[in-house]
Order: sequence, then structure tokens, then C-alpha cells
Amino acid sequence: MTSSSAPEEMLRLEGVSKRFPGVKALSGIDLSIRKGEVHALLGENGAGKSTLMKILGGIYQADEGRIFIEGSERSFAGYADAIAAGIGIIFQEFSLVPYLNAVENIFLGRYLTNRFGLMDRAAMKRSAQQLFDELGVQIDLGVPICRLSVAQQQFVEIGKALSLDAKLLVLDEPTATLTPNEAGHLFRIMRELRARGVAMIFISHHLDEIFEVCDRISVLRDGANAGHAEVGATDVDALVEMMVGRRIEHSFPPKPQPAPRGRKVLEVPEIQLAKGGPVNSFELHEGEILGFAGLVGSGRTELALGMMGADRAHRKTVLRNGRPVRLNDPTQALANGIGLLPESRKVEGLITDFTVRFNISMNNLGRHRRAGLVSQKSERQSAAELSKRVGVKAPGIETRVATLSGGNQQKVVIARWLGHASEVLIFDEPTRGIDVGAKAEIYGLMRELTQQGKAIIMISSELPEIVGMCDRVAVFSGGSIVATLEGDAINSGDIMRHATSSGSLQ
Amino acid sequence: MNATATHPTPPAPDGGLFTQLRRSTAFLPLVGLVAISVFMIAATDNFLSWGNLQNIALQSSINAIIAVGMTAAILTGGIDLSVGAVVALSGTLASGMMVQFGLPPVLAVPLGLAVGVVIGLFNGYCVAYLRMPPIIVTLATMGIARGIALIYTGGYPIDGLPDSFAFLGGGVLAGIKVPILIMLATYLVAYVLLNMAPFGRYVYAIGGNEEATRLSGVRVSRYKLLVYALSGFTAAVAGIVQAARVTSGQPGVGVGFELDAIAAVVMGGTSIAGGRGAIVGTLVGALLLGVLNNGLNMIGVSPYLQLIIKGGIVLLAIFISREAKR
Amino acid sequence: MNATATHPTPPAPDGGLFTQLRRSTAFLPLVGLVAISVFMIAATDNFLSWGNLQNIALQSSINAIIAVGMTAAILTGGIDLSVGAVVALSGTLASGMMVQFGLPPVLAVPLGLAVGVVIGLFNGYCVAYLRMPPIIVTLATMGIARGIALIYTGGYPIDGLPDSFAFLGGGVLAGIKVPILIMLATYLVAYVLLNMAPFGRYVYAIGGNEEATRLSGVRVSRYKLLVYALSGFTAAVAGIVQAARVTSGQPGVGVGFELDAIAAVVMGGTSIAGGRGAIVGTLVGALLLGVLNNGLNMIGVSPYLQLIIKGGIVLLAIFISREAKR
Amino acid sequence: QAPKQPLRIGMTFQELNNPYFVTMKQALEEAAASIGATVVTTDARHDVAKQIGDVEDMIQKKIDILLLNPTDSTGVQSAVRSAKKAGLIVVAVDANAQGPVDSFVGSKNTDAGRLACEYLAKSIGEKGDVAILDGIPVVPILERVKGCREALAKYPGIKVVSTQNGKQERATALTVTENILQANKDLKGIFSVNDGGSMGALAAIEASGKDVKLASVDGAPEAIKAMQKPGSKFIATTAQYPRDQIRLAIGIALAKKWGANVPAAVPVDVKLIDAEGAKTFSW
Ligand SMILES: Nc1ncnc2c1ncn2[C@@H]1O[C@H](COP(=O)(O)OP(=O)(O)OP(=O)(O)O)[C@@H](O)[C@H]1O
Ligand SMILES: Nc1ncnc2c1ncn2[C@@H]1O[C@H](COP(=O)(O)OP(=O)(O)OP(=O)(O)O)[C@@H](O)[C@H]1O
Ligand SMILES: [Mg+2]
Ligand SMILES: [Mg+2]
Repeated sequence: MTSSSAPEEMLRLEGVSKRFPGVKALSGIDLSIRKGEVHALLGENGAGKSTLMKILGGIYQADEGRIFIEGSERSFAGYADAIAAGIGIIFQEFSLVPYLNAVENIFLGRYLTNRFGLMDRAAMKRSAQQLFDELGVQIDLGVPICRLSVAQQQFVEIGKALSLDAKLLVLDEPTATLTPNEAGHLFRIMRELRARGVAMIFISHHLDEIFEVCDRISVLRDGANAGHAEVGATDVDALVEMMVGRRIEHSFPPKPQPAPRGRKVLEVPEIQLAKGGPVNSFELHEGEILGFAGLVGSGRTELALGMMGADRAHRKTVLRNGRPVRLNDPTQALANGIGLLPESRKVEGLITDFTVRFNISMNNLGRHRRAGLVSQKSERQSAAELSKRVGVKAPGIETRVATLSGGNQQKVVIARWLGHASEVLIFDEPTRGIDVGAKAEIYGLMRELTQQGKAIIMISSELPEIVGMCDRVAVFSGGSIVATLEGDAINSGDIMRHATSSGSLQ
Repeated sequence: MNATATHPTPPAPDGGLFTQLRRSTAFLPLVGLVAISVFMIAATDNFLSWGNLQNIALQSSINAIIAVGMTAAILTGGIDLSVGAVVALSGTLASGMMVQFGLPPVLAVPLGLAVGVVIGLFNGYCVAYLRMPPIIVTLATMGIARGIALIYTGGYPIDGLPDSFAFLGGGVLAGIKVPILIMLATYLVAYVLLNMAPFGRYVYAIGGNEEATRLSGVRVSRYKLLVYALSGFTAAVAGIVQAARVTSGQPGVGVGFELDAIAAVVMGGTSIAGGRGAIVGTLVGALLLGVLNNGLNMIGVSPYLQLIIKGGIVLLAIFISREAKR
Repeated sequence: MNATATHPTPPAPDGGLFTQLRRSTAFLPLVGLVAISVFMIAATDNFLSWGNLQNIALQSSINAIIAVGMTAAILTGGIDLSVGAVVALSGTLASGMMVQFGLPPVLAVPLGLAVGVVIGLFNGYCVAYLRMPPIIVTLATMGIARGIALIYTGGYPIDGLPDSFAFLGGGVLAGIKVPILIMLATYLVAYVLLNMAPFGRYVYAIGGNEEATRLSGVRVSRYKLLVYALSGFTAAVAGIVQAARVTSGQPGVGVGFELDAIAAVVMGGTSIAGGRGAIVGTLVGALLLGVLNNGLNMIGVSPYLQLIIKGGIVLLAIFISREAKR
Repeated sequence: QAPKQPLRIGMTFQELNNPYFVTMKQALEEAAASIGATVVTTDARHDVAKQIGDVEDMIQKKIDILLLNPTDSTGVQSAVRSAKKAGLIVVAVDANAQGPVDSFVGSKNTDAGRLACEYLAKSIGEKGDVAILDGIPVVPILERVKGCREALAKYPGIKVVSTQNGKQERATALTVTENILQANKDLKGIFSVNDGGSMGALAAIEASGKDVKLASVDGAPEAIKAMQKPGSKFIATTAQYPRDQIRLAIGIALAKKWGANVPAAVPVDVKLIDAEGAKTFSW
């Protein structure tokens, strides 16, 4: 290996360009990462961050540009090559095998074997256990990871990348599925790694996190370099302007005062998901946003899914507009005007092979029906309008959703529900992976919806968003709603206090 | 999913009819069909005659009709292995109704079709509501349907069908053999259903991501049920045509038809994993197989060698379409 | 995935051997096997005799051996429809070597196995490297292998095999028929391979999430190639046993064997979608089908009715295992 | 003497999708009923392995007499051996089996092919193109084709222009014949190895409107009926006698059981049935 450039430089990208059919994803990107620094990579949804990282990882091939690792030019035909060169990536979309357990996932591709060529399970389990001990997370190593919560899976993903002992670690939105607490964990680990000289590229739409853990910042805009900054010498507003090209009104839309107390559109006097489990109750009023707050795994998603019939509930009573309704599957929920924006867009929300248009009109074809058939014209019109409203960045409504960036995919699912007649909307982590600019738009849209008389349940792990958006907040702990807060009681301190209380408090 | 086939008028900036055609799922199969036909024209005397062309369409018709339902099943990410047995069951049952009970074809044919729908509904119920895997459900009903056909007939063919019924297999309308017309009608209906009606959209959606489709409130189970009912129905249509063509209800007919239908669907560009494909491609796929059978017979290739050649061409076709998609 | 099989010493707080057994993929198929056996014991005179039990194992052996490779293929999310034709090809080829060229079995058998591996490698190459869909690749090679077997033999069985070869099909070692021993050995090796060697985890991983597995640096293509080679190999082993059992190389043998093998795999609890299942379950599944065949014959159920009953029991078995998983 | 156990007869068929074998099965049941014997039948569906398994199961079931209609003559020999070892009387029916069978009852298949094709040759004026609709490669079928070829070879004016496999069933035979007719404009005659296939061929001939004559083997009811239609293209079939084969086989087996020395083979005559003969013929 010949080393000509500065010795402390871990990675240098020069003039990297990448074109997808119909999209110029990256044009002439330069990036330089030093050893032992945490380097933030920022940009709007679709700016090209993930694409750049995939090129670095050998998963995509750049059309132009060069990659230098520790001063010598490299090219990677596949991720295996990148791993061999000391690069580890935590992907934005999980890359885990659902039916294997955490140990098997972490060591996948490099299983330890004994002298008979058989797997040395004990050794692998030991080092996995050690890894998670260091991370400070509890993971059941024996069960298939599909039985773990999303956050736990995220930590398996993190553990997997860490176990590579990479010199350069890429973290593509790892905190999107973590609560601040767990994110804090992760930052501690990142600092330790930094102390050991590991270079990191950190991608996040939570700009406050950047200031907590990063050293330097590079910003992409529309696939091009938009600027670099030192963390000490910039602030959130400046970064946002660099990303978006304009200043953003990033306060939340004003809450209606006093809080709306229209008729009860949804009452759940009792719901028990599993035999012997906690019994909960809640209600939702016309025009309000009810927050479901709590730690990851506190059972918010489960309760919502159980309520609307997507999952089985052991016992439940649900009243819509005062009348009891049977909700045994999402179809019945939809028929009763209850819609869900699911937590995991790729798995539960989208048909990635479909176009933007099909995904948006998916459960709303009735509106476009002419003589029993789908009127393409009306469908196209409404899809175009809706995708514009949520700001989907795509070549057009006939683009396959699979080719959109993560954040833009999320926007497509939101657009689907904007166009729907449902009165009650359950938004599960609606802004996960959404950039700051778009977030503000989505908040605005949610308010708009409530002003039209719709009611929203917002499940969110982002406290500021809960505090800023919700008219009332149900705080979850251990599967129970331990408190319902309103008005001034909706503040981070109180929510966290309840969320971390033991489940039986009430 | 095939963007072009589903958007009769896409906003295609670089449109043009040929571009549109070239992008459609059915394009490559069509090229294959043309290529093989050209070869056959060169290799045989009589390939291009009107008689032989009808012959090919006629011989492809039964497989093509079965492949309609198979396309829908495969698009949802499923499969239907019971179609061959349904061909036998519907054919024998309809024949039995006419011969043993003297029912006129207008009554017997709907009964034959109904039995196909019933088997399809049973398949669909197991798949959609009991969440059993399609391949194994339809493998089981394949045995059951065949068993019923054999018990019903005692293993004998049912003979002595009225001429009005035989017309469905051998008759000519406007210069075209009736089975060909039935095939075309089936495809027309299927095209409308799959590309223009909400039903079709759901079929593609289920194959693309069943969980997401379910969570968005689509009645996934019901549409799956309908898809298998459709498959049972088209298999029964094929069974009626088959019985009319050989003017008897044969309990042993249709063994292996499921594989031919699957081949037609996949050769037609539909993804076996579901969610992507086009019904027009299936028709092309079925015709391609028909041309192959017919041409190899016409050339006089030994039946054994035919197996190898057919296998090779199926491979080649899939290979080329894969490469081209890259 | 079978949690129990993969963790020889699970942390199971509520462990106990029975609990462990109850959690394993093979548990329900085992219950089914026991239930059907109990029924057969009640319904027939002679079911439990040592002779009949060997009989059942013997008759299940060929399907069970084929089902080993099929399990691996299905675990990766694929399928192998060519196995039946490979049975014919390897059997006829090995027979031809012995009869026409006078090769001793120790040379002819490896050649027969090799041809299975070659077909398997070809399948695997198309699936893994050319990214063609397994169902259609193996459907095509099914025709090709069958065609080669037919051409090679001219359609006639190859007769006059040496007794030392016939021993593989009819011989007895330590009181047990040789095909049964071969079956057990195959399962032992497969168990180690799938549950204790890295190879097996990769097979499961590919079926669980191929893309993630690739991203983890696993050479997915290579392992898929190996899986199809394995499937070709076990089909060839079955072909050799089959030829030895019928003391002739039969070009027409094995039609529909792929469906029996798939049934065994799925009855054994392996998910047809890949990623989950257990080889032990497959053995149980194959024996279950064997008991069914044997028992229905012993009871004297008419062949037509057998088709229906078998279909019904397959459905019931899958239904029960689905329900229990809820 | 042992307590009175009714005699148990087991018969394994190569297929039961075919009227020819189904008729045998009927005759078997009638004959057995008349002597108070019980009957088990199995259907190998053309799978030798299954047939061997079926025989093994019947041995476990302790039958006394095994009537064996082999799906492959060589393939079943291990089953024959097991059966003999278990002390059964084994009579092959319709097609012979290798191994120590006690006797074989079957049609003179070479004759069957020869008779049909001689008649066909004469009916087309001893010249012209002829096609053969082949079947599954088992001995009886191969013998029929052989007999047919021998007969046709005597007529220098006749040329066999095409041999295709109709798999002995209607649907396949239909399409194969359609193609043969397309490819051979001047075809004058078709020989089908069995009546199942010939019915498909007949449908194709009728649909083509061509004057192609058809001859076959079996004497199945549907063929007999089709031949009697005025102007039928189906001119002749060499009849076999499935019921007689079974009756003879049971008789031989009983004789063997009583200790008789039985002939190794009992060839059953076949008879050419033309449109005239069809009026009075039935299995
Ligand atoms: N496989 C692909 N095919 C076509 N276009 C693609 C593909 N992958 C990404 N793109 C396009 O490239 C652009 C950059 O996407 P990328 O995923 O890199 O964005 P991102 O910055 O990571 O956004 P987010 O914050 O939403 O994750 C987007 O316009 C996207 O639509
Ligand atoms: N730490 C944990 N240990 C074991 N299981 C957990 C844990 N966390 C979550 N789970 C599983 O997840 C279920 C609750 O998760 P759910 O997704 O409903 O929570 P949530 O509050 O919506 O959190 P998330 O932000 O992950 O969506 C639990 O019932 C449990 O099955
Ligand atoms: Mg991204
Ligand atoms: Mg959640």
C-alpha cells in the first residue's frame, strides 16, 4: 500500500457521481474523513446520503469518482470487499435474517468453527454476549430476531457492524428507531470507538444529535456537495439552511387553544391484548391529536394494532361515534373510518414494486371508480396532487417506490392517508427518517387534517414532537397507559417520569 | 409490475408506441415467439398456412385458458397445482350430466364450471382464511379432484356427448375454431379484470407485499379466495373445451397440465414470486409453447429429443429475459 | 427455524426434554405420524409387524432421500422439480455403465451420482449466478434430464444388473434393508450439515433474507449452487437405490416424485417460503406419507379413494400444524 | 385343516385410467365373487417403484394369489421374487414379467398389430403415407408396433412417414395427430397402438375433414361405437379379451394352487373387428 496523503486521513472520496434511470443521485461528491472522528453526513430525504454510503460499501458502483482508503485508491466489487478493507455499515434498511437468532445474525458470513469445521456456538455466543454487555443492552440470544422489538433489532444490527472491528463505521440513520435513551447509549459507544481511533460517518435527521456526538459535518443537497462545517462553528439553523437552501420555520404549528374537545369519535373503554395482560382504556375526540408516548417496547404499537384489529386482542370494546363496532381486521377498521400508517414502511406500508401512484391510491380505488373500473385519469390526478402536497421527491408518480429514498417512501405512505376519507388516523412514528424540512410540512398537514375534523393518534418516540403536536398524551409503560396528560402537563419531564415509572403505577 | 400494460396511456416523456411496447412485460416473450416462429417457418413446409396457424392456436387454447387463472394465482404469490385435475373433473362431470342424466349442454356446462369454482373456492379458503401454503393445498386438492373424477366415472371415459356440446371443441364460428374464440374471450375478460378493475390492482398488491396490503385495509383474504376461484373457473372452462374437443369426459386427462400452465405464465414474463407480470405475456407464453410443440412435431423431431429441446428453449427464454432486465 | 435443533444446549429456563421436543419443528409431524400409525394399527391386522414396519421404511426410503436435497432447496426459498427426472437419469446411466460397458458397481454408482451432481450444478448455476427462477429452471432441466434418459436407453429399461448392485436395493445388513440404511445415513449427514456446519446456517439465512445474507458477506451464489448440487446428488442416490430395487435402469421412472418430495418436506414443517424448517421433520413427513400409502393398501382402500384420502390427510396435517403455530 | 379363510386375490394394475384395465378389474371382481374370494386392487399409475411397494403391501396383507399387470416387465422382478418367497402364486396378466412367475396370460400383441395394419393397408389401396401413433414403451405396445411395421413392410407402396407418441390417451393423441395431419398432406392412414389414443386421433381426423383411415388395437366400447357410425374413418380395431384374460389367469392360478403343472404362457387370441363385426362385439 502506498500512502501519499495526510496520515490521519481515513477516507477520501473524489468526484463521486451516480446516475439511476431518471435520477442523477450524486454528482461530483467530495468527502474526507479523518481517523478517529465522527463525521455527520446531512441532507434532505433523497439527497443521496444512503447512495453514497452504498457506493462506499461496494453495493453500488459509482459512475465516476475515486475512493481512497488511508491514502490508497480502492474499488469494491461488493460489500465483502469493503468489509475486508475495514469498512462496516449499519444500513438504513435492516439487513438481518428474521429467523436466525442474534448470534447467528452477528456472525453471519464468518462463523467461528471448531476443528471439525462445525460451528463453535459456544464461542460465538460468548463474544456476542460480551458485545451486548458492552453495548449495555439486553438481548435474548436464543430466539429468532423476528421476535425481538424493532429497537432490539437495531441494536443487533449495530452489534453486527461493531463486531466487524471496522476502521471506518457508517451509521445510516441508526437512531431513527431508537428512543433518546437508547440513542444516548449508542453515542456513548460511538465516543468509545472514537477514542480507539475508529472513524465514523453518522447520518441522522435529528440535528441535535449531531451536536451531541459529531466533530465535523458535510452536507449534501440534491446529490451535490452543499458545504462542510465544524460542529463548534455552526448551529442548527445554519445547517438547515445549508441542507434546504432556505430558512425553515421549524417550530410546530400552533396548537388550538383551548384543546379541542369535540364529540368522542373513538372510545375504547377496555382493551386487553393478551390474557392476563394489562387492561387499558382511552378515548379520542374529534379534531384532536392524541399522543402515545413511552419507551421503545412499551406497547404502543401493539395496542394500536390490537385496537384496530390488525393483531388479535384478547378482549376489547371499541365504540365509534358512540356505537360499538367489531374490528377484527384492518378492513373493518377502514370501513369504520380508521386508518393506519404503519411503523415500518417497507415491510408494512408499501408495495415497493408499485409506482408512487399505485401506492397512494391503493386502498382508495373506490374514489376513482367509473363503471366498475379504475379511472386512470382521476387516479393520476389525485396521486399527483397528494404526492406534491407531502413533497415526494421523485421523477414522477409513475416512479417505482423501490427507487425512492427512505424518507420519500415514508412520504408516499402519508400521502395515501391524506387522500383517504378515514376520520381516525393512527400515525405510528410518522416522521421516522423524515428530514427537517419535510417534518415541518408533515406537522402542518396533520394539523390541517384535525382542522377538517379528523382525529389522530400519533405514536412517537420523539419527545419534542409529542410535546409540540399533541393535545393530549397517553404515556405507556410496560404495556399499560400509566398516565394521560393534557395542557401544560405535556412536557418532556412529566412524560419521561411516567414513561419510566413501573407499569402498575396508574 | 408492468408499468406499460397497466397504463394504457402513460405520461411517458420518451413515449412512442414502440418504446411503450418495448417496455411492456410481454415484449420479450413476443420477441421469442417471433424468433421461434421464424425458425419454424424456415424448417417446415407448412408452418405458415392458415390451417396450421389455427392449429397452433387451437392446441394452445387449453393451456392458455388454464394459464389465465394460474397467472392470477402466481401474481398473488401463490400457485395452483390442482388445475389439471380440475380439467378432468369438470369435463367428466359435465359429460356425465349430459350422458347419464340427459341434461342439455346449457345446463351441464355451467355445472361443470361450477365444480371448478367450488374446488377453487376450497383452495382459496384454505390459502386465504386458513393460511395454508398454496403449493401444498393445491397439491392435495389435485389428488382429491382426480380421485373424485375417477370414482365418478369408474375409470371409464364418458362417451356419447351431444353434437351441440362437441361444437365447443370442434365448431367454427366466423372462420375461427370455437376453442380459440373461447380463449380470446377469456383473455379479454382477464385483461380488463387485471388491468382496469380494482380487483387486478389488489392481486398485484398482494403479490407485491401482502402485509402492507392487508394493513392498508384491503380485504386480502377475500381477493385471494377470488383468485383461486378464478383459477378453478378457468381450469373448468379448459376442462369443458377439452371434453368437447375429444368428445368425451376423460377422468385421466390433464396430468401435468399444471406444469405447462406454469411454464406459460413464467415464459410470459410473470415473476414466480408474485407482484409482477402481465396477462398478455401469458398468452404469448402459451402460444410460444404451442408453436414449439407444433413445430417440433411438424419437423418430426423424436418425442424424446423434443423434451430436451423444449427444456432448452424454456431456459434460453428465461435467461434472455433476465439478462435484458438488468 | 427450528430453535431446538439449533441449540443443543438452549438457555431454556423451562427446559426439560419434552418441552424441547414440543417446541421443535418436527413435533407436530411426529404427532401426526403417531396418530396415523395408531389408526392403521387399529384398522389392519398386520401393521405393526417387523416385516411391515421395514416395508414402510423401505417404501419411504426413495422419497425420503430425495426430500433431503429438496429440504435444502426449499430452505433457501427455492425448489427443485428436476429430482424425479434425475432419479431416472442417474439410474439408467449407472445401469448402462454396468450392463453395456461392464463397469463394476463401484465405478458405475459414482458415475450415476456424478450425473446428478452435474444436473444439480447446472440448476444451481442458473439459479444462483444467472438469477433465473428455480421453479422454471428445474422444470426445464426436468424435461432435459428425462429426455436424455429416454434417448440414452431408447425408451427401454436396461436390464441384467449384477447382483452386487442389486444388493443396494434388496440386500440386508444387520437385519435391516440396505435402502433404509442408506436413507438413515443420508439424514445423519444432512443433519450435521444443516444444523452444525456453517453451510446449514447459510442455507437458512438465504431463505430468511437473501439480500441481508449477501450484505453480510456470505457468498450466497456459491451456497445456492451447492444446495442444488446437493439436491441433484440426493436425487441421484435415490436413483441408484431405485435402480437397484427394480434391478433395472428405467427411463420412465420418477414422474411426479418431485411432488411427493415437496409434500414430505412441507408435511415435515418446513416453510415453503424458505428460512424455516428442519431436516428431521422431513424424514417424519416422508414416513408419514409412507405409512399412509402402506396403511391404505393394507386396509384395501380402492386406488381411487386413496387419492382422495391422501389429499385429505395432507390438508388436515398442514391445517393442524398451522393452527398449533398460532 | 386351517379354519375357513376365504381365498385372497390381489391384483396390481399398471393403470386404472383406462377402460381396458377397468374392465379387467370388473371381471376380476365378478369372478372372485362367484368363488367367494376377496379382492384387493392397486393402481401403480405407471410407476414401477409404486408397483413394487403395492406388491409388498399386499404380501403383508397375506394374499394367496397375485395377479400382476406389470407396468414394466423387468422392473417388477424383485416384487415377483418377494411374492414367490412369501409363497404366493403369481400370474402375470396382459404383459409378462421377469422373475419366477408361475404363468403369463396375455394377448398375442404382435398379431394384434399385424392384423390391424394389414387391414389398414388393404383399405387404403395398398399404397400411400401412413403414420404410427406410438405409446408407452412397454412390451405389449412395442410388439404391436413391431407387428404393424411387419405388415406394412409387405407393401412397397406404403411409407411410414411419421411415428409420434400419443401416450395412449385421447388428449395427447388428438394434438399429436393434428400436427401429423398438418405436416403430412397426403396421409392415408394411421395406426394407433390402442383405442384410447385412436379416439383422439379420430377426433383430429374428423375435424380435419381429410380422408385418413384409422386402425387400432383393443376393442374398447367407445371404439366399437365409433366404428359403427356411417362413413367412419375408424375402420378396424384388433380386439383383445380383457375379461377372458382375467378368467384364464384366475383359473391358472387356482390350478397351480391345487397342484397342477401350468403352462408358462397362455397366449390369448386376438380378433380383427371391422365396422361390420363391431355390430355384435363387446368386451
Ligand atoms: N436503486 C435505485 N434506483 C433508482 N433510484 C434510486 C435508487 N436508489 C436511490 N435512488 C434515488 O437516488 C436518490 C438518493 O437516494 P438516497 O437513498 O441516497 O437518499 P438519502 O439521502 O439517503 O435520503 P433519506 O434521508 O430519505 O434516506 C433519490 O432520488 C432516490 O430516488
Ligand atoms: N426489551 C424487550 N424485551 C422483550 N421484548 C420486547 C422488548 N421491547 C419490546 N419487546 C416486544 O415488543 C412488544 C411491544 O412493542 P411495540 O412495538 O408495541 O412497542 P412500541 O412502544 O410501539 O415501541 P417501538 O418504538 O419499538 O414501536 C412487546 O410486547 C414485546 O413483545
Ligand atoms: Mg437514506
Ligand atoms: Mg412502535
